[in-house]
Amino acid sequence: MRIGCPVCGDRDAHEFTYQGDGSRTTPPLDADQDQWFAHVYERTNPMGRHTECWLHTGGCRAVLIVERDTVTHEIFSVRLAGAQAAIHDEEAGQ
Amino acid sequence: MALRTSRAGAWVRCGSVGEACSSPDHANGNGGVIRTASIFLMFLRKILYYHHICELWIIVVRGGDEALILTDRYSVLSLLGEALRGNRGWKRAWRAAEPKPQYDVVIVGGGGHGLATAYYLAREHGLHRVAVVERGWIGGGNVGRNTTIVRSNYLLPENSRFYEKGMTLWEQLSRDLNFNVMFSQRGTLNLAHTPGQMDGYARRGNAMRLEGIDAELLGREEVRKMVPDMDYSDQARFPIAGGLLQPRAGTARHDAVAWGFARAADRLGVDIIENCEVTGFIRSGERITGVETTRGRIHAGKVGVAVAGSTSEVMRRAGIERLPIESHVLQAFVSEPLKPLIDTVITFGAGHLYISQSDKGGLVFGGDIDGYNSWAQRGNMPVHEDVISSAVTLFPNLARVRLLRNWGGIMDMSMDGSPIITPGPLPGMYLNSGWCYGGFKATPASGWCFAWTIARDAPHDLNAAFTLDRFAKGRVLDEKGVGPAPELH
Amino acid sequence: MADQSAPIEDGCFDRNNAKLSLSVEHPDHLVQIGFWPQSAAKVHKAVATRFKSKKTMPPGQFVSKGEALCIRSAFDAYLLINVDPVAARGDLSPDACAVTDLSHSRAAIAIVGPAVERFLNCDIAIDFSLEACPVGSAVQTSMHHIPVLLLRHAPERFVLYVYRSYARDLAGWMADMASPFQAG
Amino acid sequence: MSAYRLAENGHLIDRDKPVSFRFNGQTYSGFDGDTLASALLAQDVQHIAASFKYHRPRGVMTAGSQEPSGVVTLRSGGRQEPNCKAPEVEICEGLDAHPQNVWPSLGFDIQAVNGLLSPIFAAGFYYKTFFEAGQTGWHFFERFIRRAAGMGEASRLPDPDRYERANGFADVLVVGSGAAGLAAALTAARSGAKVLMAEEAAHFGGGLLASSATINGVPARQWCRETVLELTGLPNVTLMARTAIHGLFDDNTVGALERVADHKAQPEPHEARHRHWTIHAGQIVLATGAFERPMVFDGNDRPGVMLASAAVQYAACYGVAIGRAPVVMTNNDSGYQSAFDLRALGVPIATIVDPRDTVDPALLEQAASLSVTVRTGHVVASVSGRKGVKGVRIAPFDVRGGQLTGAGEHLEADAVLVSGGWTPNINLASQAGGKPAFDAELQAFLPGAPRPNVSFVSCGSAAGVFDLQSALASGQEAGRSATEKAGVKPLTTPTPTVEPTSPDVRPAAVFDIPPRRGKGKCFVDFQHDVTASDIALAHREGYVSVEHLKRYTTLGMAIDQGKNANMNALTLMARAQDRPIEEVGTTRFRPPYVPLSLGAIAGRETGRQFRPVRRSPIHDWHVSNDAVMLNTGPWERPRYYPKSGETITEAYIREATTVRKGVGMVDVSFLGKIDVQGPDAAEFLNRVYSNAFLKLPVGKARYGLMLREDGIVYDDGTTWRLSEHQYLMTTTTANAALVLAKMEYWHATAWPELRVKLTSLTDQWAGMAVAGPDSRAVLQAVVTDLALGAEDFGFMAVGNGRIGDIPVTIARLSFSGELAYEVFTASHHGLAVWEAIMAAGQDFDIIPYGTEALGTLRIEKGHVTATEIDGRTTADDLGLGGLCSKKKSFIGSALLGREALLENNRLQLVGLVSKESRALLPGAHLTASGSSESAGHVTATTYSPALERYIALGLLRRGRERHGETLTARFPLRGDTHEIEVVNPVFFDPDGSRMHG
Repeated sequence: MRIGCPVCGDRDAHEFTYQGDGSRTTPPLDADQDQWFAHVYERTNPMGRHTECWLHTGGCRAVLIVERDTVTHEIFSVRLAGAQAAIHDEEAGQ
Repeated sequence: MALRTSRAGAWVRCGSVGEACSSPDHANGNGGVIRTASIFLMFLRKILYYHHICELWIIVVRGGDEALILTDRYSVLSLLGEALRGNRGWKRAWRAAEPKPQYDVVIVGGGGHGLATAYYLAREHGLHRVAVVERGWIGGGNVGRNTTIVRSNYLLPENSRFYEKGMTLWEQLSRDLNFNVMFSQRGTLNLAHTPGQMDGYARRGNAMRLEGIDAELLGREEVRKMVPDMDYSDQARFPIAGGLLQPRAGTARHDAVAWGFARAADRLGVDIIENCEVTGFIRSGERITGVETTRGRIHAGKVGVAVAGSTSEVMRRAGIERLPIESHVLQAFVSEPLKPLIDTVITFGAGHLYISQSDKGGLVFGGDIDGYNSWAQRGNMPVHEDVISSAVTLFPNLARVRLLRNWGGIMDMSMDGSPIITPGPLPGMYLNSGWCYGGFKATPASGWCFAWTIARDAPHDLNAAFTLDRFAKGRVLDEKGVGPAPELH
Repeated sequence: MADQSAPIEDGCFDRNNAKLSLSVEHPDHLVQIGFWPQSAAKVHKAVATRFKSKKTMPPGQFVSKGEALCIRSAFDAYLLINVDPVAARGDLSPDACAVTDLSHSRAAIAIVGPAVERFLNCDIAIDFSLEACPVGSAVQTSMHHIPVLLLRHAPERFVLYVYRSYARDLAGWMADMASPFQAG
Repeated sequence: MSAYRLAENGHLIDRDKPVSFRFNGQTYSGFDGDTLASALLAQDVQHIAASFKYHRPRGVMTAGSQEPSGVVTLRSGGRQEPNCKAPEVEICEGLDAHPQNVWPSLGFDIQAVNGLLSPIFAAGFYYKTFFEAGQTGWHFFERFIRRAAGMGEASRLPDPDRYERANGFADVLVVGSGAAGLAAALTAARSGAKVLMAEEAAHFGGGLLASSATINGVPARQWCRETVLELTGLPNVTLMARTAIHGLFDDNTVGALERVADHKAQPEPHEARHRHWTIHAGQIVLATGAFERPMVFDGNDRPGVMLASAAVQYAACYGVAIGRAPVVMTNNDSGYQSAFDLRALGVPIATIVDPRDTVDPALLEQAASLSVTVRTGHVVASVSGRKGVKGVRIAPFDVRGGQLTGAGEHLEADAVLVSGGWTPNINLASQAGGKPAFDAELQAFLPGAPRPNVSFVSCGSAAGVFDLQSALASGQEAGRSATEKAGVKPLTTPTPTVEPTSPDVRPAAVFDIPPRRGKGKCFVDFQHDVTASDIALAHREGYVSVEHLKRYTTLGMAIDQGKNANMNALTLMARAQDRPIEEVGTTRFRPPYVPLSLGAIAGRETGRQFRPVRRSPIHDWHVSNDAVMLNTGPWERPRYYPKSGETITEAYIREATTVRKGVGMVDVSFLGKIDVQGPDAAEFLNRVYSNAFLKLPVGKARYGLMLREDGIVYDDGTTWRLSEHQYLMTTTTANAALVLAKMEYWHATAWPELRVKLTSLTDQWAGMAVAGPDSRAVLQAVVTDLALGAEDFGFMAVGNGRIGDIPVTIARLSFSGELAYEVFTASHHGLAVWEAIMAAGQDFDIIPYGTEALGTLRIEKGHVTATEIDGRTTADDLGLGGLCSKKKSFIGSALLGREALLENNRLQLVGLVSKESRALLPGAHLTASGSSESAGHVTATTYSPALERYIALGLLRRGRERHGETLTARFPLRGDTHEIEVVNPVFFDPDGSRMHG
């Protein structure tokens, strides 16, 4: 399986580490117990298109948000998360 | 002792002996004479069997080459008898049942756990109006895809007590089911490579012994005597320091477990319905009262869901969108068939690898899940490299042995690595899931406990801790201590 | 005070030949400049002026000026080689960027020869042909479970940077991996 | 009177280079280029193996990796290799091959008695018995079953050969080098695409090598040689023989096994025996050819029964005639072509038997011209002879009814050459594609469409295109479309002309001949001895689905992986179910396409090189000072420094005592170290740590506790504020990578607005802890530019100084509970600083100490490590509840308050003291006296020189309330019970006066 890292280019998936369900947004630290329980413990776990978080541990260490099909393993999109995303978009805009 | 006739033949439920003796339909199912004769002979046989006089089977030769075997029990005698007649008398292992409109209990999922549940519902709780509906063919899911290891060497008492119940069931399963599941108690040896790991195994082994489970802590030389072909040279990157052995653990033939439970359940009246996918649930108010399937509506007083890796999708059809479960692919490998080479089950402590040799001679092994969600029942090559480099590092003589086949199963990884066997989450529904790597070894215990939970509408002590709401309460059962990360269990 | 800059045993690369040769390098400094969206423009300009490059270079490349090299290691970081930390910061304030001295964290190994691409491909699943990986490429990847940075200085010359604690082991691994190319 | 070497022909062998080898204890000689199969056949050695279950005599049936029966074991010792297919083994001088799974010998095999008892040993017999006497009974029988099962015997000695991995890249990967493969490769190569062509066999050409057709007027073989020559000359082409593509994975990632040196007695020095390739292909052309299909009839497994095309290959490529009077049985026209080719090559074909009533007149005419009798409407009903073919019974056959219609007659014959049609090789396409489609004309399955993230095109016979001219055209088109999809402008060349047109391979639907009166052994899976009656039995017992059939009969699970059995099994099953084959369907093909050595996949990551080793900058000093090293994950750490024969206990007691009384130094370079730098660094730390970090002043360090999101303790360490915006965080060695990854995840996904940069510094800094009452004096003797006096440099102070001209950063921290300092310096100077401090410490009798003594010191102070932070304990459990700030939210704070985490019967950290003055055992369980119910366990133990007692830390339910209680520590694994007393876990200097002094 190959993931197209926006920093390094196309790489074999063994360079990346799966960081879990990427469709969740981390609640604010002072959110209540129910919100954090849902974030930490509950998953939709779809059979099909799934948003995931990966870390390019064997490369540039970027945190990536990947859309992938959990049946065919087809990867639809890969984008950076966090501050790198803003800088990347700004430069892509030029 | 209930006498119940169905279209094709006489069923006789045989009391407490709990073994199935009945003669379901035979090929052309005609004639009253056959039926009365078979009931009389059944009584005769029952009496003889009850006094444990050797197995008696009677051949009634009725004209032409059609013959009727009155007993359908597997045994060396029935094997010899059939051999003389060109093996034409064997019955279907389980009937190709047509779905009836109403059952007391419908089990969704024809894997090991679903079939075992149906069997124990009938045998332990006298519930015969039970159906198992399977989307494809029984035994096609994880029960047919695992590395066949059976053990109860767990740390936490909630887990070790449950899996030890499984061990006691395993030890008489072939006779219970009248089907050789080939449970080979050749021992499971977890290798340690550092003092710290030895201490960890000491804690686990002592916990097992306190729960009355067999466990031995072996030093390096004892391990070497038991498994001489591993690498004890100074070239070993992580020298073997010792290991934790559970002598009663071992392996079993996975397909035989599915077919054995199916046949035994069928003999107790359970309908096994293949190619029958559940597309939705019938509800009255909040209560689940049946299932919509590709072969019509089936009403049921109670619905048990035991679909392992497919849990999230099936429960989504009951309106449950989110569960503490992720489906991950776990790959397994088998080598070409070889003369006896590895005589026990071994797990490598410095990488994720478990390996044993099937009775047919193939080395059966596996290691980590691929690490990303997957419903594909296949994985990718990095796991091959990790698992096989561990195998060849542990057994340097395996470099020349060849890999013959590689496949994958869908693991229902729970948030703490322990299973869920519980009433709910909706009224009339019962959930059995969260098996991670441990589903196969749990098959009998899971079936037994899930049957109890369904029949009594309340968990047995053994699965009382395996609730769905334990996570919200913080009462997690985290064997490996890696927290709410399904891909790490 | 013995200089311990190269933790690789001497004689480790003793079978070099014309097809493939490995040797230890001694970079002076290795400094990372990390920044955030608010200060990106300022840092790009500072780096561009030091290295006389017109526009901001994309990640996965490096430019050099004299002995100094500048690698765009991420969208929010540069890696400067042979530039000391104080010079690297220049007049950029601590609010604008995080300057991290990594000079002692890596060892460097030069890999030279016509067999360099096949050699790297023994472990690394990246196309090192010149079209896919031109001179001036900076490849962040991993080899034998060890993160490495590869800079292509010439068609047949790469310099590999590896974390110091792995250096001796990786050097042994690479020497063994090179033996078929260097035999006979 | 059977197989022999022809006077001429055999273009793959060199008759001037004899090669001598041994088989079954005898010496034989073949020629260079011979396979073990061709060399043995050349000397009429047909019976070379015994079948798996019935031990029936078996010989070679095919000419390649499809071989199910002719299987032997090669060599002995470390290089012994079981289950080798004779047609794949290229002979070399001195090769030693022997039969397998026979006892006492190939000629006289006792286990052949199984054949007589075969009705008992029908499919699945072992499910029906062996359990009557319970587990003991089963274990008794199992021993014999395991010894009887299994084919060859693997070596028990380490394999001496070298194995490698490699990665390959191509715009177009062509799998297979037959007509279609060569045409595809040529089209793509001439267009300038980067082409890689892989061929499983030793020579390129596939079916062309034995074809009697001409291409562009020259013999097919010559066209093939010229094409390979042209491809070899093009720089953008890589040709790989002896390389089997075994797996097609996501995103066109392909697995391949290159058998680099199997054809040599042993590999050259430094040469790998096998190399496992991971190929990343833009586009893939599957030109994998097709398998000729065996037929199912009584005795179809006897040595001498062979696929017709294989016999042609043996004659054309190796100059070997399979028999002096072979009979050909074919249900399609290609069998005729094979017969005519054999006659042209000098093999005396006498009779062709064809179940079809009407046959193409041209074929009959050609047969007549070669005086070959053709018996239409007939089949070979059975074969007589045990260790070879003695004769055959030809009988009339009704195609529609599928039954013999007469007794037929006996015919002299010494070989039976069978063509049951052709099955496209769709293994790779099926691994990576959709459901295959059944072609009624070919009576075989064609490849399904590829999955979305895989791109391949099938061509030639693999796509059901069998005519040679059309196959070449189909290869060219596949090459063209693959080149185009790879983004290269394709050049098209005219399709080569072929003479004569290829025979029509479409078969009559006759694949099995039920024996008269049900007697007879008709094999479907030759190696696993699965017969037609086994399939009927499986059906009768309800194992109806194709997957049930395969698992119940073990069909298709042998080393030919169903290549010969699958289609015939499906045909028999469809008839038993009375349904068309399309509905019965086929199973999914699983990798690998051919069995591949585990060594190749492991590559060089075995033995010492299994995983990398990480070493501290001060490593060499430890080793040269007799440190005993310990594996801690990838790191090698000094455990203790034994003096003159000290035991580990004596060593750690001495080391720990010296630290308490004088001064010692321990290497802490292994700690995880992370640079947390930027204007929002303080805010970031305040969110990830449970205790407050906003107000940590510059020049101060603080112990930080990090929780997981579920509120359980994750890791701990000290964090030093070096400047206003720069912090140095230390983590435990084991969790260093995990903590960094987790922080990068939180920063990117939850708090992107924070201006902070996280960078690993683990290898940038060497670190050493100087601990003990004399530590201050030692450092003051060697450190300049930094006042270390008690008032100048208080507890948790951080400052910069110099040792010689080397800058050092010093923090006054203590894990040992003594007055202690951690001295950090840039790694290159680590050894120099260590040696300088050691030198300065000589006057104070400074000693190095390792992890064992460090363990003693931290246990005496009740400091927790991974044995207590076991992923299940909360801060409060460990007595660190106070570090969970009430005034801020942090990672884990929301879920910290869940019901079960606040119960009072949780496992809590306690101190334990032996009441029998002997060593406590880690992993013992704590039980109230008189009970065997575990109420906790011992986590870490030591002899405490400071207290002169055996002490330990443990986790005990309601531990904090039970100080003073006497418990029994049970260690049933050793049958040991030990009376212990529960005490406060901080055994030594509870108020920390020594540390703060």
